[in-house]
Amino acid sequence: MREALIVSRKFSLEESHTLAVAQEHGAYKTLKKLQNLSPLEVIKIIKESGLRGKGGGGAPAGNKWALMPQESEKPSFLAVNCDESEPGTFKDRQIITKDPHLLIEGILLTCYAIKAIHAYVYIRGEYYQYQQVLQVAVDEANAAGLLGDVKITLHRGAGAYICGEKSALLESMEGKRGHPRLKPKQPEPEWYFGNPTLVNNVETIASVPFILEHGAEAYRSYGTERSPGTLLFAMSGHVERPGVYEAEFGVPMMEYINHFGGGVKNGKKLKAVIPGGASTGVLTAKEAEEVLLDYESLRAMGVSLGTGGMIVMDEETSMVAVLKNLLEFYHEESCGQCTPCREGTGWVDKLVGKILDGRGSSADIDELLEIAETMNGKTICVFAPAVSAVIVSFLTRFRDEFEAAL
Amino acid sequence: MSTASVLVAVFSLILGALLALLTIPVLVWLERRIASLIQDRLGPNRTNIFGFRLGGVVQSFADVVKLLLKEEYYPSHIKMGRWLFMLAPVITFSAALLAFMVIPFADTLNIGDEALRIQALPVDFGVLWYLAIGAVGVLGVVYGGWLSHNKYALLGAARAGSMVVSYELPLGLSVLALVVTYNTVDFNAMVQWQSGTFFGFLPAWGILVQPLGGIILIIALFAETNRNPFTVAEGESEIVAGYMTEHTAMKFAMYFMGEYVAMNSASAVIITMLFGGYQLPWVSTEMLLTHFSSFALAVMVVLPVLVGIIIKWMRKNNTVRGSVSTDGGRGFETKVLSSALIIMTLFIEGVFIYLGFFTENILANTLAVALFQIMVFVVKLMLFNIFFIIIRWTVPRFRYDQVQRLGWYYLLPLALLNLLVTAIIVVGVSS
Amino acid sequence: MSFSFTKANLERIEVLKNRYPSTQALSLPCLWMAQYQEGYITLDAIDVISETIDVPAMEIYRVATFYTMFHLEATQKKRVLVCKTLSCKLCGSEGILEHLKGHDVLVEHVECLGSCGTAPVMQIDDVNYENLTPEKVDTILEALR
Amino acid sequence: MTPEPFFFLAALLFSIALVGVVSRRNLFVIYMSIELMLTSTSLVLVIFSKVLGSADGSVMALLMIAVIAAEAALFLAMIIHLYRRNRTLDSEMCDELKQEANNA
Amino acid sequence: MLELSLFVILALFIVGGAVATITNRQPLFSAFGFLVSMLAMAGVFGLLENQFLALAQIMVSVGAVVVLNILSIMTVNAKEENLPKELHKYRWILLSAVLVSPVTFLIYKSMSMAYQHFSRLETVSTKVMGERLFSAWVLPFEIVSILLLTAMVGAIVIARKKDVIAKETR
Amino acid sequence: MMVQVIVDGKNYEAEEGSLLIDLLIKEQIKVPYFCYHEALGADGNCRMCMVEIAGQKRPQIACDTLVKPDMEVSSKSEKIEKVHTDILELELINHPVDCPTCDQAGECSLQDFYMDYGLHESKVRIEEKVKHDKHVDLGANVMLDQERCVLCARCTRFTDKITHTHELGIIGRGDEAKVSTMPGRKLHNPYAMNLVDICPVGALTSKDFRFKQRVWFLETANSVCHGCAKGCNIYIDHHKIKYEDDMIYRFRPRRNDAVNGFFICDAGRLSYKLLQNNRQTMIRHKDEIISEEKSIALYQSLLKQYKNSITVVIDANLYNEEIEALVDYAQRIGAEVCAPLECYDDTEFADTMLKSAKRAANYEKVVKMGLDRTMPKTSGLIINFNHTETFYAEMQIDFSTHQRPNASFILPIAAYSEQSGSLTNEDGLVQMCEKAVHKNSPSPTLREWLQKVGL
Amino acid sequence: MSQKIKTVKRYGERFQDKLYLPAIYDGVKVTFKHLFDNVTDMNAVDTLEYPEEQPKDISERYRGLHRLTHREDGSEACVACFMCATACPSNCIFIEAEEREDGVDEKRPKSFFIDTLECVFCGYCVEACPCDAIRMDTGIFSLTGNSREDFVMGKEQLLSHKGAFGEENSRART
Repeated sequence: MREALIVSRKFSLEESHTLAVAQEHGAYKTLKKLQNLSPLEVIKIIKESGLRGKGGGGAPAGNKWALMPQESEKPSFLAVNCDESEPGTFKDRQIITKDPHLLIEGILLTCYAIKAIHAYVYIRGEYYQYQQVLQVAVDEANAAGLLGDVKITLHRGAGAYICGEKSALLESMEGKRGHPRLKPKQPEPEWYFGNPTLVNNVETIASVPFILEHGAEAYRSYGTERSPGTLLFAMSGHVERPGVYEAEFGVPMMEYINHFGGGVKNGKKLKAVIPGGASTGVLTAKEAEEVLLDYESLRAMGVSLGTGGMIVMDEETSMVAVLKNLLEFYHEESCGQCTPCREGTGWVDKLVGKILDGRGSSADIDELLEIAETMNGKTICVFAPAVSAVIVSFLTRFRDEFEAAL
Repeated sequence: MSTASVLVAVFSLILGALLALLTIPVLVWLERRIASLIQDRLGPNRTNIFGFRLGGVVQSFADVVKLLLKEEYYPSHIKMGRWLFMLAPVITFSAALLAFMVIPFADTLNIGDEALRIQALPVDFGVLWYLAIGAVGVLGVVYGGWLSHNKYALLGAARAGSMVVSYELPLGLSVLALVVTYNTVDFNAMVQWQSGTFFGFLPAWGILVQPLGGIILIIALFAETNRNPFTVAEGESEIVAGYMTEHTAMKFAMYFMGEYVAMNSASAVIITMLFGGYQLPWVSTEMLLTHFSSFALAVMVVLPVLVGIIIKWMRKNNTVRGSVSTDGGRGFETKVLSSALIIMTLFIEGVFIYLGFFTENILANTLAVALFQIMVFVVKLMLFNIFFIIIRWTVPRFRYDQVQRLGWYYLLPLALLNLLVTAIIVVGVSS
Repeated sequence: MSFSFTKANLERIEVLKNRYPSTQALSLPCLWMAQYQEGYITLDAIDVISETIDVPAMEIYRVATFYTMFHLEATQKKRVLVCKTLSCKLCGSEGILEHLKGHDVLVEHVECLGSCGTAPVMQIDDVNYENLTPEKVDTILEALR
Repeated sequence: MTPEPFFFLAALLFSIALVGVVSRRNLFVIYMSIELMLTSTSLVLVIFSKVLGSADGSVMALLMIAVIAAEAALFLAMIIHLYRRNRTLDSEMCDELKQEANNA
Repeated sequence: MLELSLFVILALFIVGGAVATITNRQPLFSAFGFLVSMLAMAGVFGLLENQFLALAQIMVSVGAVVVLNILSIMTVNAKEENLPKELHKYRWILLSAVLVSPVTFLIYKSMSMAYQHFSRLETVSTKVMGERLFSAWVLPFEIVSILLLTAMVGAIVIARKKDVIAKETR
Repeated sequence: MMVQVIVDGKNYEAEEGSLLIDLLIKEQIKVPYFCYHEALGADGNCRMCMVEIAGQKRPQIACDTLVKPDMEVSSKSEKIEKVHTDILELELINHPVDCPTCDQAGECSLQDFYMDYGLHESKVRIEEKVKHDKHVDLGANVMLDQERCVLCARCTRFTDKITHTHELGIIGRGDEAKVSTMPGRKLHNPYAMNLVDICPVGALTSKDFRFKQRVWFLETANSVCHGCAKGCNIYIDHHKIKYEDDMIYRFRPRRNDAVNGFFICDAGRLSYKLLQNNRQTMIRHKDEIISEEKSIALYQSLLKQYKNSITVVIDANLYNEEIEALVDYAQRIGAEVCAPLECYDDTEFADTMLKSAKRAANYEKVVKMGLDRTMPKTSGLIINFNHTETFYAEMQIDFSTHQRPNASFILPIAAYSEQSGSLTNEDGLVQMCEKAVHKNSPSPTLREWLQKVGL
Repeated sequence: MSQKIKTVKRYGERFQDKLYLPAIYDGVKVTFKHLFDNVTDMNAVDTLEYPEEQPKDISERYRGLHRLTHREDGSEACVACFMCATACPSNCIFIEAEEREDGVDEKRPKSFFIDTLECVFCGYCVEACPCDAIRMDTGIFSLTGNSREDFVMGKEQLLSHKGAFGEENSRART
C-alpha cells in the first residue's frame, strides 16, 4: 500500500500546530507563488487537479470556485465548513488541531482565487477545545503578518448536525436557525447576507496548498482516474486501532482496515461496514471484501463514500439496534422544516424501535420502505434522502435479521 | 187493508232496513277479522262495552261513532258545488239501500185470503227495480269524484263510471237470460221456481240451471259493487283513494257504508236469483207447512247440536293467552253468552215442541216457517258476504285495462250467447 | 432587566460587529457569551441581545431553542454530555451511561461528539474525555469536583 | 185526478227546454234541453195512453226512450268530436258550413 | 189528494231540474238538474200507474243517458276558459222565455181541447203493453233496434280520434 | 412577458418568472398546499404542492418553480397523487385528528386534502403521537393548539412580514418544533385575528368564534366593513338556526387588492357584535309601543306642526343610495340637511395599514356631496337618521338601528347587513354590500320608511 | 351461450289459465285454509297482544330512542361536533357547544336537544358520530307524552337512557 500524505504530512510532528514548527516544514511557501498566478489561473489549476469536495458530496471543487464572481460590487466571502457532525467522521478535527496552518494557508490561497476578503471557519460547538487551537494558530499567523488583508473569523456553532449542510451553515452563520435554503434553479454561488460566498470543507481547503505547490499532475498521480488525490479516511467501531489515516482513493477497503486498523477487534468476524459516515448506507462483509474506496465503486454498490468515516461492526452486532441508533440520531437532528423529514424521521424511529422491542410486524418493514420512498427526493436538503438511503440499504441487506426480530 | 197486511208490511220494512243497515258494522268487522285471520293476524278484538267484546264487533260501532263525531271538513280548493259534493255520497248510499228493498226475505204469507209479501217494498218487478236503482248509485261516485277537484278523485270517478257502463250490459243480459228462464221479473216467483228439483235430484237453483249466466251475473255484480278484484275506482296504489280522496267524516262514511250495502244487496240478489233465496234445497214452503211436525223435530235435534258446537268453540277461543295476564274478563263474557244461547235454545225448543206436537195452529206454523226462512236467508246472505270477503283477500286487483277487456271482450259476448241459447231452449221447451 | 453583558463581552461584541456584514450574525456569539456568563440563557438575556444587535427577541429565542447546546433552564449539577451515537455505542457507551447514574451529575445523551476513533467519549465543560472506561469516569469526575 | 195538470207540466217542460235550446250556447246544455223536450213528448204519450186506456201510447213512449238513448250516443259523440276540433263547447264556433257574408 | 200532492212535488222537481239544466254555466251541474228532472219524470210515470215505463225511464235515461252524458263531460273536461262566453245569459233566457210563453199556452190549450174529446182514465198494464209491442208495433220496434245499432256505430266513428281514422282508412 | 405553459395537457398563459403555483391557483387547478400564501410568498416547507415537470427527474414544488416558456406540468398523474398521498400521510402522523372538536373543520386545508388524497386509516395510534400544548391562549382573541399545527410557518411569516411585530416563531426542532410566543408574552397587534384566517388548519382559532357554530352551516354574503372609511371588503358569515333568528357569527376578510388585500383589522372583525346588540325593534313613542299606522300619522302631524324649522340629520354610515334619497327627501319637505362628521374623527385609531382616522363608512360620500358637516343649528324638529350624537331641539324623531336612551319618538330601521347598498370609501371607490341577514321580523329599511311616510 | 338460454313458457297461455276461475279457486283454497285454521284456534295466531305482551325480539340493530353515551369517568362522551345535526335529514337535533373545563376534552355540549317528534329514526346521527356518543340502542320503541315538550329530549334525559343490550356496551368506544 502506497503511502500518500498530502494533508496529514505534519500530523506526526510534535507541536505541529505551532507556527514555528509548521513554517519549519514548509508552511506558507506557496503564498509566494501567487505573485505569478492570477486568480483565474489558480482556479484553472484546481480544476485540472480534479480536486473533489471532501465534505461528503464529492463534487468537483474547481467548478464551485469558478462560480464565484471575479468582478463584483459586493464583497465575496469564504466559509470553511468545519461542522463535521457525521457519526464516524472526525478528520477535520485532526486538521485543525494537528496542522491548523495548512488550513490557514489553504484559506489564504482560496481567498486569493475567489477574491474573498473575509474567511469564516464554522466550527461545531462541541469542538470548542479544538477551536481554541485553531484560534491560536490564526492569531499567530495574523501576528506574523501572513494573513495580509484577509480576515479569518472562527464562528462557533451550537450543536446542530444540519448546519453541516452548506445553506444551513450560512443561515446559522447569519445568526438564524440552521434551516437549509430552497435550492436555486441554476448553478450559482451561495449567498451570505446577499454576498457571494464559497463554502468548502476543511479538508478540501487544506488540500489546496499541495496542489499549488506540486501542480495538478502531482495531485492526480494519487487516486484513480475519476477520483484523484487522497482522503483522510477514518475508522471507528470494532477495529483494533481506530483513527484517521490518509490514503489515496481506490485502495481496497479491507486492505485499508487491515493495514491501518489492524483488523476487526478481538479477532472476531466482520459483519458489516458503514463506508463513509452514518448517512452513507451499509455494506455486508462480503461486499466490503470486494469494494474499493472511491466514489464510483461505492456508488456502484448502492452506497456512497461520504466523508470516508468507516464504522466497522463485528459479527455480534445487532443490525436492528444499529439502525435504531442511527435513526434516533436523525430523529434528534432533523431541523423540522420540511414535512417529510420532520415527521418521517420520528416515525421511522418509532417503527424501528417497535421492531427492536419485538412488537413489530412484517407490515412495519414494508411501511419503513414506503416511508423511505416518501422521504426520498421531496425535501429541501439531502438530509431526508440520506435517511431514506440508510433505511433502504439496511433493510435490503439485512432484511432477514429484521424479520427475525419481529 | 187488514191489520195483518199492515203489520207484515211494517215488519218487512223494518227487517229490510235492519238487514241493510245493521249488517254494515257486522260486515266491516267480518272484513277486518277475516282479512286478519287469513293473514295470520288477530284483527280488532279489544273494544268492549262492559267487558262484552262480541269478538270485536263493537269496534265497528265505535268507528261509526267516530265518523259521526268527526269534524265536517271541506278542502279549501273546493269552491263550487259544495252542496253537491256533500250530496254525492248520499246518492250512492241511498241508491244501494233502495236496491236492497225489493229482496224477499221469506215466502209470501197466506193469511186468510191475503197474500202478503215479506219484502220491504212489496212489488212484483223487483228485478227491474234492482237494475234501475243500481244504475243510479254510480252517479254519486261520479259527482263526488268530479267535484273533489282532484286528479286522483277525477280518475277514480271516471273509472267507476266507465266500469259501470261496461258491466251494466253483461249484467243486464245475464239477468235477462234468468228472467227468460224463470219467466218472471218477480224475485219471489224466482225463488219459488227454484224450490223445485231438476233432473229429479238436483235442486233447481239458478246456478245449476243457468251456470254460465250465473257466473257472469256474479262477476258483473262484483264489478258493479266495486269489490276486489275490480276495485280500480279506489286503486289506492295508483290514485290514493280514488273518488273519495277528498271526502271525510260522514261523507266518507256514506261512501263506505254504501259500498257495504251494495255488497249486501249484491249478495242478496245472487242468492235470490241463483241460490234459492230463502229456501233450503229440496224443501219448499208447502212441504214445510204440511210436514210441520217432522220439521219441528229436525230443528229440535239440529239446534242444540249447533249451539253446543258454538259454545265449545267460544270456550276455546274467547280466552286470553297465558302471556297476556292483564286483559281478563273474557271468561265472564263466554259464560254470559253461553247461558244466553242455552236459554234461547231452550225457549225455541219449547216453542217448537208446543207447535209441533200440542197444537194445530196454521197461522203459528206459517209464522214459524216464515221466521225459519228468514233465518235461512240471513245465513245464506252472510255466507255469500263472507265469500265476497274471501275473494277480496285472495285475488289481486286487476289492472284497469284488464277490467275493461274482460267486460267487453269476454263477458258481453258470453252473455249474449247465453241469452241466445236460453231463448232457444225456452222457446223449444214451451212450444 | 437583570441581565447585562460584562464589559469584556461588550468589547468583544463591538469587535465582532466589525467582522460580520450584519449584526444579526452576532446572535450565536452573543448567546454563547450570555450562556457562559450566567450558566444558561435567561429571557432577559435574550432581550438584551435583541437590543444589542437589533434583532427581534423572538428571533433570538427561536435560534436559542434550535441549537442543542444552548440551555434555557438553570441547573445546579454539572452537565455531562455522553455521546450515544453508533461508534460510541459499539464501543460501550451504554456501560458508561449506566455507570454515570451513580454520580450526582446531569447526564445528557447527545449525538455524535466527533470522537468516534476514541470512543466512548464524554464532554464536560467543552472538554472531551475519550476512551472511557467506568474507572476512568470515576477519576475524571473526582478530579473535577 | 184530471190529466190537465199533466198536460200543463208537459207543455211547461217543453217550453223550458225550448228556451234552453234557443238561448244557450253550450253544446251540452243544448243537448240536454233536446233530451228534455223528447221526455216531455213521451210524457204526453203516456198521458194519452192512460187517458185512452190504450197501450199504444205507452209503447210509443217506450220506443221514444230507446230513441232518446240512440240520440244520446250520437249527440255526445259529436260533442266530443267537436270539442276536440275546436277546443270549445261554444255552438257559435260550429260554423264551417256558413257562407262568408261578403262572398254572398 | 195524496196523488195531487205527490204530483206537485214531482212537477216541482221536474221544472226545477229543467230550469237548473238550462241556467247552469257548468255542464256538470246542468247534468245534475237533468238527472233530477229525469228521476222525477220516472216518478210521474209511476204516478200514471205505468211502472214498467217508469223503471225503463230510470234505467235508460238515468242509468245510460245521464251517466254517458256525465262521462262525456268529464272526458271533455273543459276548462273555465273553454266554456262559451255567455255574457248576457240570463237576459237571453228571459227574452226567449217571454217569446216562448205563448207556445206553452198553445200546446197546453190544444191538448186540453183534445182531452175534452175523450173522457176515460184507465190503467195500462205491462202485459198489455208487451202484447201490443210485439204485435202491432213490431215493425217500429225493429226499426228502433236498427236505429240503435246505427247510432252505436256512428258514435264510435265520430268520437274516434282523427289519426286513428286516418291510419285505418289508408 | 407572457408565455405558454402546458398544465395537464391544457395550454395556459402566465408571466415568465412568476411562480407556478400562482398560475395553478388562478386557474383553479387543484394542487394541495399549506405554506404558500399569496400575501406571504413561498416558504417551501410543506412539500405538498408537488407537480411533475417534464425534463425534471423528481417532482418539484410548484411554489418554488418559476414559470418558463413551454413548460410542461402535470398535476394529476398517478405518481403525483401518490406523492401527495404519502406526504399527507406524514402531515397527519402527529396530527391529533380531533376534527370533531376543531373549529376549523369544514374549512381546513388538511381535512380537504385528506378527503382528496388520503382517506387512509391512520397507522399511528393517538397515544404514540407527539404531544404538545392544545390550549394556549395567545391573547388578542387567538387560541393556539400546537398539536394541530402543520408548521407551515404562515403565522410566523405574518407577524414577521406583515405586521413586523415578531410575536410568533417556530421553536424547537424536528418533530418537537412548535409555534409559540416568547414565554409569558402575548400577541399584541391589532391585526392578530388574521392569523386565524391564515392558518390552514385548526391550530389558530378565534376565541370569539370558538365553538359558536360549525362553519359548514354558515352562509356567506359579500359586504364591506363599516368600522372606518377604509372600506375593507369582508364576508359576513351568518346562519339561521331552525326556529330562531338569523345571526351573524363572524366577519372574515375578503380579498381585494385595491383596498385591503387579504386582511382586516381586529376592531372591524369584531364589529359584527355591535350589529346585533341593543337593536331597536319596536316603534316607540314616549315609552309606549305604537303601531306603524299610528306612527306614520304622528310623523305626518309633526311634519306639519314644524313645517318651517325642520333639520334632517344624516349619519355618515348610511349607504350612498340612502344618503341621496334622504337629501332628496329633505328638499321635498323643505328641511335643512346636515351630516355632522367631527365626532367620527379618531386619530388614535388610525395606523398606516388598514385603519383610517375617519371612523364612518361613508365619510367620503358626505364630503363629496358637499353636505353641511356641522352640528345642526337649533331648530324646531330634528329628524335624525341613525346619527348617534345627541342633539338639542324642541322635538326629535329618530330613525335608528340601535336603541337610543331618552329618545322620545324612535322608529327602527334595518342595519346595513339586512339590506344591500353601496359605500364610497376614503379613496373614492364605490363598493357594493350584499344583503346578508334575513330576519324573521325585519325592520323596514330607510328607503321603505321613506316610501311609507313620504310623498 | 345460446344453449344456456332456457326459454320458459309464458304462464297464462293455457285455456285453464285464461279462464282464471281455477286460479281463483286455488287461491281461495289457500286463504280459506288459513282462515279455517285460525278460526279453530285463534290463540295460535302469532300476533302479539301488544300492551300486555311486549316484544321480546328487538334486535341489537333496532333503532329505538336515542341516548348519549358516557366516558370512562361518567361524563358525556359527546364533544358537540355537530356531525349528527349535520347528517340529520329532518333537522331535529339542536346543539349548543361550550368549552369543556375538566381537561378531558376541549368541547362539550352545553345543551343537546332531539325533537323526537321531528325525528324520522333513520339512524344517520349514529352513523355520523365520530365519538360513538349517540346511539339508538335503548330498545325504546314507544314514546308517550302529554305535550309536544315531552318529546323534546334534553341532554340529561338522553344521558340517563340505558342501553338495552348489556351495560358494558354503554361506554363510548373510542
